[in-house]
Amino acid sequence: MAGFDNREISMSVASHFFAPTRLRTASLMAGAALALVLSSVSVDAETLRWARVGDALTLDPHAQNEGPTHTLNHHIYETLVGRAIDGSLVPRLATDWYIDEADDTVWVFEIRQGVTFHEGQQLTAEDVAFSLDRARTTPSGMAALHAAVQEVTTDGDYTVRVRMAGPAPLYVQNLTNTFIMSREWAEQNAVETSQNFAAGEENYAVRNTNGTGPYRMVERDPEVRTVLRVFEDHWDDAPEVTEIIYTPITEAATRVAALLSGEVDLVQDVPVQDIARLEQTDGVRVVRGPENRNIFFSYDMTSEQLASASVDDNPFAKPEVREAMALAIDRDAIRQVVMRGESQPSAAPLPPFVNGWTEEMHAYGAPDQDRARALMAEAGYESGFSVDLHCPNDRYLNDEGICLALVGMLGQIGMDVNLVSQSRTLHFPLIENWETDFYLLGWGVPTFDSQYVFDFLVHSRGGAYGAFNGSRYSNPELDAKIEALATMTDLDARDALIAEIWDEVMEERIFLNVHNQVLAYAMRDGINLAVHPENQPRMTEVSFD
Amino acid sequence: MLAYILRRILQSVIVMLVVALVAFSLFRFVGDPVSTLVGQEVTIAERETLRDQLGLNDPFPMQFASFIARAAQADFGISYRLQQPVMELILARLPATLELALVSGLFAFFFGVTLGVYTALNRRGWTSSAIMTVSLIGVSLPTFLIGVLLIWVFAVELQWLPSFGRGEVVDLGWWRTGLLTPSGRASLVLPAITLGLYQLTLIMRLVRAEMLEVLRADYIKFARARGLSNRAVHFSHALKNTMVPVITITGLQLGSIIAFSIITETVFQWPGVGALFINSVRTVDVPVMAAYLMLIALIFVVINLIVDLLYFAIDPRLRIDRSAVRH
Amino acid sequence: MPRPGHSDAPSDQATAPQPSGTTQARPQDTLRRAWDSDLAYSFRTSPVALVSGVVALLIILAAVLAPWLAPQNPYSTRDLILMDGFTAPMQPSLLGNVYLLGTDDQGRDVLSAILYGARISLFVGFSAVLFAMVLGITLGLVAGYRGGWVDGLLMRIADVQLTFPSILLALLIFGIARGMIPPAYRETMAIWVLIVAIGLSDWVQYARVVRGATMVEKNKEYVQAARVIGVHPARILTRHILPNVMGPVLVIGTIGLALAIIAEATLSFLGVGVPPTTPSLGTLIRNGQSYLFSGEWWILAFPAAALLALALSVNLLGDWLRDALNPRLR
Amino acid sequence: MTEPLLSVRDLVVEFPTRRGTLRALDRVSFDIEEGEVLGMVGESGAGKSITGAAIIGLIEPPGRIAGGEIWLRGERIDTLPPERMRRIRGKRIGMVFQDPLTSLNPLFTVAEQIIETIRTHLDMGEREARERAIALLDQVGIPAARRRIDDYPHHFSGGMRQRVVIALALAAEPELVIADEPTTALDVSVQAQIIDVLKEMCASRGASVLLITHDMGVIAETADRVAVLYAGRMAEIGHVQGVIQNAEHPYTRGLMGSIPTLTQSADRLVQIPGAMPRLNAIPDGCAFNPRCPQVFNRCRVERPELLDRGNGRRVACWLYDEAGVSGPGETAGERTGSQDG
Repeated sequence: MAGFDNREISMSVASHFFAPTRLRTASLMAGAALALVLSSVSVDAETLRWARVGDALTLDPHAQNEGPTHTLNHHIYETLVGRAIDGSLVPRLATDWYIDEADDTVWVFEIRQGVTFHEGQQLTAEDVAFSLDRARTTPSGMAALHAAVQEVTTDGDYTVRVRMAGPAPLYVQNLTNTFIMSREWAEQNAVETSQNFAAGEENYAVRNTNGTGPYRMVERDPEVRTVLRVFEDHWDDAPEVTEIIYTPITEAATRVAALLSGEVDLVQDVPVQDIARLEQTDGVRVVRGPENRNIFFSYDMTSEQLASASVDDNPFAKPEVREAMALAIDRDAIRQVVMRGESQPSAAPLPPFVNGWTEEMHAYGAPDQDRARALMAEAGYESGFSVDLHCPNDRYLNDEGICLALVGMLGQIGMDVNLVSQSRTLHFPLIENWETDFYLLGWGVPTFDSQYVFDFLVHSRGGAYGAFNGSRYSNPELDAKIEALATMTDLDARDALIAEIWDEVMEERIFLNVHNQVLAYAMRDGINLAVHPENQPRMTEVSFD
Repeated sequence: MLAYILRRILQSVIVMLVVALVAFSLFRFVGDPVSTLVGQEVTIAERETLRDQLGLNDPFPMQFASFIARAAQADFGISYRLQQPVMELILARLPATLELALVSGLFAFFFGVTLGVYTALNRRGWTSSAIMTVSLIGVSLPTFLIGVLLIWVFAVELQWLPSFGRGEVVDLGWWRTGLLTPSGRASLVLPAITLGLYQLTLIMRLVRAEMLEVLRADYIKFARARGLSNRAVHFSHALKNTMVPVITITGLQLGSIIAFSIITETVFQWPGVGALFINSVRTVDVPVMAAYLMLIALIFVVINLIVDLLYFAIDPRLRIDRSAVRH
Repeated sequence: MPRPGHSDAPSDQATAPQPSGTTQARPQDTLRRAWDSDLAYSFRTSPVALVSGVVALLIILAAVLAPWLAPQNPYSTRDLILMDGFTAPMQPSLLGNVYLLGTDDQGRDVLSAILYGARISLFVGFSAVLFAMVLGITLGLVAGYRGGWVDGLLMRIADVQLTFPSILLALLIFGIARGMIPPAYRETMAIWVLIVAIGLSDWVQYARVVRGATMVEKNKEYVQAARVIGVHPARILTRHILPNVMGPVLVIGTIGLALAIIAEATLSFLGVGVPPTTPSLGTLIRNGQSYLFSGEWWILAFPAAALLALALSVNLLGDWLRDALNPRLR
Repeated sequence: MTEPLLSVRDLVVEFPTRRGTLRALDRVSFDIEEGEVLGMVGESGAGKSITGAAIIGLIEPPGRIAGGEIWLRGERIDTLPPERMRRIRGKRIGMVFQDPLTSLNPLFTVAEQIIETIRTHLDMGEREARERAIALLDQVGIPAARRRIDDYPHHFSGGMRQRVVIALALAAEPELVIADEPTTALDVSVQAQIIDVLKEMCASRGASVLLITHDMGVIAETADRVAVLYAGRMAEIGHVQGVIQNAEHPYTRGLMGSIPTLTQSADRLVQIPGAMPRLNAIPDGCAFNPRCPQVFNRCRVERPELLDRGNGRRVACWLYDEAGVSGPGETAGERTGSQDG
């Protein structure tokens, strides 16, 4: 959901400092690796029929900051930098990027030469500057990611300079979903700004595209069928897949049926319960991989009272209760039964590949109901209490199932939990508006750094901080430390501080983490595609045996 | 007759207005559009201006009036979700739904009438009893389950028919049809059956009941007494009289077929207005919901009129028996 | 469905002698008379009616007695053992427990879930039918008896009503209810919303039938007479007219019950049904169908079978009733 | 004596019901001569209409002819295969039903219905049939037949419709017309006209008529002979004048109450107490005995057969059994005697 992802990223701008050199080497290495992969592709015509649960909301590259939308647009448009499977940054339209030695508030991007748009225009710094400006001006959905940008200027045909409000070493991390369009084309079709609802009319870019990406859009019937064909003049090596037929299929059963009956080649959102069966089906293979997303519960541990509780104090405020819940949850059971083994149980609310993750925080003990009941008694709830649990039923893998499971487990220790599961469109506002006592949330870390988690979930709410801190947790010292992270230059010290903060967070039990979500793609035999940590697979990376 | 039609048209307008009111009130009841429109970082002030722009701050009657005015011009604004003109979205998907509804309607009508007549004529035969009993299964299982089972058997296990979508489509002007391509026709089979089964049972029982009634009528006895052949009696006299109410009700069914396609379209990922609607319900895309309701109402009203005219056509007595509209 | 052998007895033909009601049973043995009555006779002699009657009765009994019959209370989350999830029928689970019909994804005993589910489905079904009946009959009587503009108005409303097929109406009511009911109460309200939604979309049939019959009856001498001697209309309606329309109403009701049960299932498929923590048959099926391809057939098969058995038997009963009473209605 | 056009012998019609079988007709015998009009009277449920239905072979199942024979011009017709019988219907035996409003299919024009009938039975082309149809309507007294023939039934008044029905019944020149209560559903003012039309049409074609009615008045004016049915049994049969002047069966006498003629004095307007028994509760002996003013023991035990009273009059009543109080043997004799009467 759009608004949501907005918020995920919007904070990473005013962020801490990486040495540019380190960035560059990293990117170059990854670039080399990528080149290696691509060089090994054959070039016979191949059509790939690709099905997933939903469609891109729009093809306007800047209107919506939403996963499925970006996933499709990544095939038509291109960004300055891309993110590799391992999460590292790789060159795309920018061959190189660095912070100006002279002025650490300025980012410099070297633009790739000889890149042409689908309609033939040559890519120049002008187009990049225009696109960045378009992306950062409302009503663009990407604006938040560029909030710190003050001015975008060009320096010759192939250099772009972006002036920030202050040092913003992580800014480049925000560019992995900001697409570059042709200024000329945009002006011709009066789409200098992205979609504007209030204007009450559709803009040309919603259904028409002109990118530099590896595929051209040849047919688009929203929510029905989108056909992409390979763009011959693309700057990079030609992908094996020469035609993509993208069809959203909402019903899980139908989606799986389509693959089983050979009507589609690739299903991106595989219902976990069907993975086993699909693996056994000959002609079908399933690939898995951890997603950059953790699923956890959190609760109002601060208010005097709970809106939905049967008791007139706040049980979640009591450490014993939070510990009891931690002892009651059986992560392995959830993994085994609800997730069919398709998850990485963890006590830590962040994925392993995010900076700050440690084995210790990951580890979780076996459930101990007797101890849990004892703790409930200590806290003064021998007879238990009842409370509402809010849960989305259409956002994460088996989200409702996970909640039901927890309801059962908490039931065992005397908590009578009333489950309210509803569409994400209704669920997330509850957290934003502090209207829920107890809720399920999934969190991705697009910057691959712990600070992003702290900013949104731990820092007390206010200003740019704590938008999704539904626990109402507020700890000035911790807030100070979190804010400190942004300006620290000594990485070791920074990592130490991160660890320190994590210790506190885990100690306080702000989160009742369930697991790190695992993605599975199912495809026809002979197709090779790895799971993308942000669930944004690129068909350019598909290879056929 | 003219007067009658005028009266009906007037009634239709009233019906449309009522539906319009319901559709419009959706905007008020179902969540706050603004919050679904914009992201978190949009300030209160910005939200307010957006409200004004969307006219959400005007008094209710004013909003309703402008809603009607725009609706009259088939302008329902932009879909919150797909950011396209709602009417365009609906028109683009209408052919799919209409083709589905029509085909399953014909399927239901043809088999319904045939089986109905058969079971009426030899109502003591065990085959009739079997047909009558089996037909009830069609109404004793939820549509979506029947759909999923059909997919399982014919698409997954047997791999005879496609499990989703419309197959290859051909554009005739703005009308996108799947009837002209083999794959399009193949794709139509399962959804059409799923959607038609319920109506089939309904029509069949209706025809049977009507037929039995008619066969008891004096003019049938008299026809026999005149020595007319059974064929003449059954298929000329009895059937024609049977069809009068049947056509009325079947016609009205077409309206609910279109509505029920919501389920079928969801199960078969059929790109029609039904699927569009349910997706809109899930994501609170109010403009689409409102437009859809108006559309259904319009279709129903039109069908209603046509049926009445049809009634004029077949029933020389011009006796419009509204109570024949048992639904 | 097979028609009771005698149902075409001369009673249908004006010319033929009337066999019915010929038993001059003495008042005291009303039971015997009931047994002798045409209805009871045709029931006794119609195998289909008998079988479906028994089946329906069994299911209803099982549902009512669920708390005593069910091995487990599927609503009490304390009793759920997640680790027992996806246990096949009659197979020992990971924890060694054996379930007659297996367990679902929550480790819920399918048999218990069905029993309790049928309970909810039937509750929704009956309540919805009752709601529709009361509404429909009342409006029908009023429309038919008063006539004039009242009648006109009510029948127009009925027309508008028909504009909204049940499913759509239900979705609408849900949409609106969701907007108006605070989140905390949504789950608890859901079932009532469901009942109102289904009931509202069904009242027209009753109204139409009752109205028609009322119009006929009200001109009969005895009603006129009652009027003349100043009997209160309400009394006339209930005492004199209502009994005459009970037959048709009963038939609509029976078939309406089946429809309501199916509607409930459909709505929960569309995601506007009862909450997952208190599953109805519909919710169970919706949940089960996602395991159609994953091999846990029992999660779908048994609830579906139960629903089919219930709806089918009720439908067959309705059919039989329709033929036995041979009312003029579709 | 010449062979009768129609001869019904010991006709028995039964309706099996769950409470045993009902005898709607019980050993009814009568003849209809060439060109003769036989009236048939009796209360509703006495079996008049069923007699008509039986003759034309249209008894609704599960009712069935359980015994006896029906002869049309020496051909036995009650056992004919359905298809053969169908060709006799309309062609040789025409029928006029009680209610003209419901006897005509509302969705077909009069022309369509007549022409269809004509062409079913006579080898004629469309146009020829149409001309004939117009002629028929003309004869039955439909004004401007040529114009109105293409109207739908609902365009005609009740009386006019019955005329159309008559035209239909006679469309194929049948030898026998069964008129089942042809006037009861009609407005009194037109009843006489319809009867006249029926009479003329049949007379002019020499067709015989079985006129079924409960209205003795109509019988008196129309019929040559009259048969009185009671509870599915023949009570009395004879020439109309005879029967009216001096009815012999007590039930017939009672019936006479329904003909208003000057010759009668008040005391003859007998009212019969009680009602005809239900068919499943017919008393032993004479079906009429519970209501009979002159009942005596024998009536309660023995069923009276038709006794020949001379000049075509036959009565089923023990009052006229010369043997008086007789034993079973004699009655058996009576029975056999009475049959070949």
